[in-house]
Amino acid sequence: MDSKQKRALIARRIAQELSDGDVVNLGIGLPTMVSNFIPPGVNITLQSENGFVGLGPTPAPGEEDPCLVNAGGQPVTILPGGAFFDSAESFAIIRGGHVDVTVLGALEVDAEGNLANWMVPGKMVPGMGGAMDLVVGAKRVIVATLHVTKDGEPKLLKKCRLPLTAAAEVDLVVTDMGVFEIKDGQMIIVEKNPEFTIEEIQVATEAELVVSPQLRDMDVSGL
Amino acid sequence: MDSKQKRALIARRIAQELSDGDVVNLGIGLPTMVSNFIPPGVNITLQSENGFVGLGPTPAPGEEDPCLVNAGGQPVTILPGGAFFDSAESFAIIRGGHVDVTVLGALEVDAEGNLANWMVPGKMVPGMGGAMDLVVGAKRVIVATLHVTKDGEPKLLKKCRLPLTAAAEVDLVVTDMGVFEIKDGQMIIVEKNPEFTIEEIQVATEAELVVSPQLRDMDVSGL
Amino acid sequence: MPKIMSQKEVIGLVKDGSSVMIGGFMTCGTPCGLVEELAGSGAKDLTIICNDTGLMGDGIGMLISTDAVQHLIASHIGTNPETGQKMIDGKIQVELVPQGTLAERIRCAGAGLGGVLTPTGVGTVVAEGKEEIHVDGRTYLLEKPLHADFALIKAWKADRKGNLIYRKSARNFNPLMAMAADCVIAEVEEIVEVGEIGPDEVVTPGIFISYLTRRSN
Amino acid sequence: MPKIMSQKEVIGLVKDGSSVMIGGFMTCGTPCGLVEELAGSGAKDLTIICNDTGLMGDGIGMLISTDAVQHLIASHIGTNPETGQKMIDGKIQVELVPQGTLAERIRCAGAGLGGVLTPTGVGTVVAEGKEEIHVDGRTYLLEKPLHADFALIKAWKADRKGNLIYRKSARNFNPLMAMAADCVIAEVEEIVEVGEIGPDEVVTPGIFISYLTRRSN
Repeated sequence: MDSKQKRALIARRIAQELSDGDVVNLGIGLPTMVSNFIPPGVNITLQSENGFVGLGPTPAPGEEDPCLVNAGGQPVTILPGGAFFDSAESFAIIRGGHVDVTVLGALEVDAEGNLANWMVPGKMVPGMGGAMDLVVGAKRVIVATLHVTKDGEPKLLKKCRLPLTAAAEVDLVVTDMGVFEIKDGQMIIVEKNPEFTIEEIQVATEAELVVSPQLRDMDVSGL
Repeated sequence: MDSKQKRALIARRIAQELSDGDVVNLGIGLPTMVSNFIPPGVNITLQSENGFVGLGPTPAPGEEDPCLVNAGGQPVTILPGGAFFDSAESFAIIRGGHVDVTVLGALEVDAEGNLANWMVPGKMVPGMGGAMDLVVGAKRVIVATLHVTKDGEPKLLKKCRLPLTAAAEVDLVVTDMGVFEIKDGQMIIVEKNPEFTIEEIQVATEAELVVSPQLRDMDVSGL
Repeated sequence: MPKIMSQKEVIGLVKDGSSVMIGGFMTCGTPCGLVEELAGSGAKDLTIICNDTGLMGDGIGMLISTDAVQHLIASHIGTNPETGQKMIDGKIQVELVPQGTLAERIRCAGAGLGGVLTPTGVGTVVAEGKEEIHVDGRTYLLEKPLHADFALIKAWKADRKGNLIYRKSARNFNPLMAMAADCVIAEVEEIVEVGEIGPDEVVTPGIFISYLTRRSN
Repeated sequence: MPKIMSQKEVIGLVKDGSSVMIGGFMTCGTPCGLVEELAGSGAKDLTIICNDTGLMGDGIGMLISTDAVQHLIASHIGTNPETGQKMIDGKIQVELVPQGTLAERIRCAGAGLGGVLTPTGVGTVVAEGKEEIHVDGRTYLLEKPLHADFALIKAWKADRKGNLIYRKSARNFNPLMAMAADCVIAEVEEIVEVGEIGPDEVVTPGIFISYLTRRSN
């Protein structure tokens, strides 16, 4: 699988986690791709933390409105039935549990559900933006990440080493190697990419994996 | 002076305290009468704690709108340039110091600036409504009250005996006998009704009055 | 998308002993159809969170008259002598809350905050039993969130996604309560198609609304 | 009534060392005319409170480029590498605040609250040096108000009383900052007569606004 296929696999699998009527916040990058794979018959509402619900697709060239951007500052559209609000209300929605699912990337995630995705000391300190509120506030937190770093190092750890975004909030991790539930301090593999054995996945994972009795293969067709 | 004249005297005198541009909240009853005496050239904005600024006069009969009432539930109007908001924003305005002056009635007020105007234990417990927030939040708190109770008992006390609305927040008390500044635990009479001597006013007042060196007569003409 | 239901049907969801927020100030902005239906349903042992109990037998006063209320959290009960009487008689347990504090406590629940520090009530009976916290030399009371099982709110118009706009001073507590309950039922005068309320006009986004209902005639 | 002033004149009020809130998210909803004027004025030692520092040399980035900022309170600086570099070089002291916490802290100042309890940041570096308060078994951080000498905000339209409406996602922090500063300067695209913005449409009431200004051409 090339990088593009891996990312599509992750985004498509996460889209299966969404239910009709869900309010969903998708982080920048890979998480945003989830919206391309929403199953037919599932209507979700996308929340954009800079101040609206009803986030729509990228506008056609020339149709951009500088007053309508997503949380990455990129031009977007709003769907009929959407609504604008200020930043306090936007984060009241997020912190108050009115977002059903948030999907975010990770630098590191661990078996306790800790997530680190906002800074690397001495290197990159972009700031947490809305990530800390999203991870604490959303009803369900799904991490979308490639299984290992560019250097081949595990990202699914026993214990995060980087400064945390939030402690013990992650519910599910989806990578190109599998789907991992975080429960009671355990990282449980519930689906695996059929291209790999459990042993191969464990080698690429620092956290000790628990294999679900219901372990299934991920659908990797047609990527 | 009859009761009507006394009330007009108090309301008219308080109106002199208002400056052009002030945002003002007037309590139910006597405080509401202040708006009848605003000096020419002074434009104030009235705030209604149930959710708007730009409170206007009572509508003509037949013009009442059940969706437009004041904090007493009575039909009112809104002036051009007014704005509606929810209760959290209304009290953000009040608590946040965006109301320049609030005028309220009193059961008791004392030399420390304590005010009691919301309940009489074992008797009347209507609730504090917005009064506690108004007294704490407004930049300037003016009490409008007849000098004595129906039974002739003083209302300007050494120390309030009834449950307080707020502690040490009152700036000025205007009664039918005089105008009293509250400062550093003292009740300073700065104007007096010329119909009374200082001695007569002191007899009707439990708090010990300090007479201002700039003591003047209240204007009692044309009531 | 909220379900559109009759008032009778939707009030059937409210079980005895539930906590119920009800919007409005006096009767302005009170969902009087829902309140009437709730009073008529014979509901009992409710915890009601509202600004005031309206007038005797009118607005939220209907629920006082039918003895539906066990516990009342409000800022003002003076306009309904029946509430005061039932409080004195020990039939209703009343917690009086300053109006601005009531608004913030409801907002806290909706916004996922654990509480706010307010200067309101310091040095008064409102402070009794509450934690005092000092910030930069000033004393505040720690006021905790108020959440409910149900919120009954009133709006002017809704679109089919539940986006709401309000009329004039009938807005008051309604937008706050729309965020602070598990099940939010909005009584509206009109239900319009999606797109008829512009996204800049919406006051309460539809994501908060569970049910839409119009007053039965 | 707010005074209507030129951008140059109104920025003249901002003295070196002032604290200044600036609305916007990236450059969307940022009062770029006022920011450009402030950067061009040679202002120094400012404390800037904002969501982010825009792009290099664009939006609030202009103030970073001119070394106007001594202290920065923001949620995100990653889109402007110059901010990160000046932070590493010790030229700017940066306090990073979660975006929702930033919004609430500004709101607290505007609403006269002494702080809020938020679950955001518990167990992270954001919790360092902050009081932890437990409410009903959950841990919260006490986050304190953020007030400023000035707020520079951007709206779409104002009427002559200063009532404001915003366009789309350009609303963001602007209505919050309008309540949290001693002097509030609103850059607007259009100033209309009183009555042209209906009282139900107003997002920010004019009572908060000190000055109205349009972007100089």
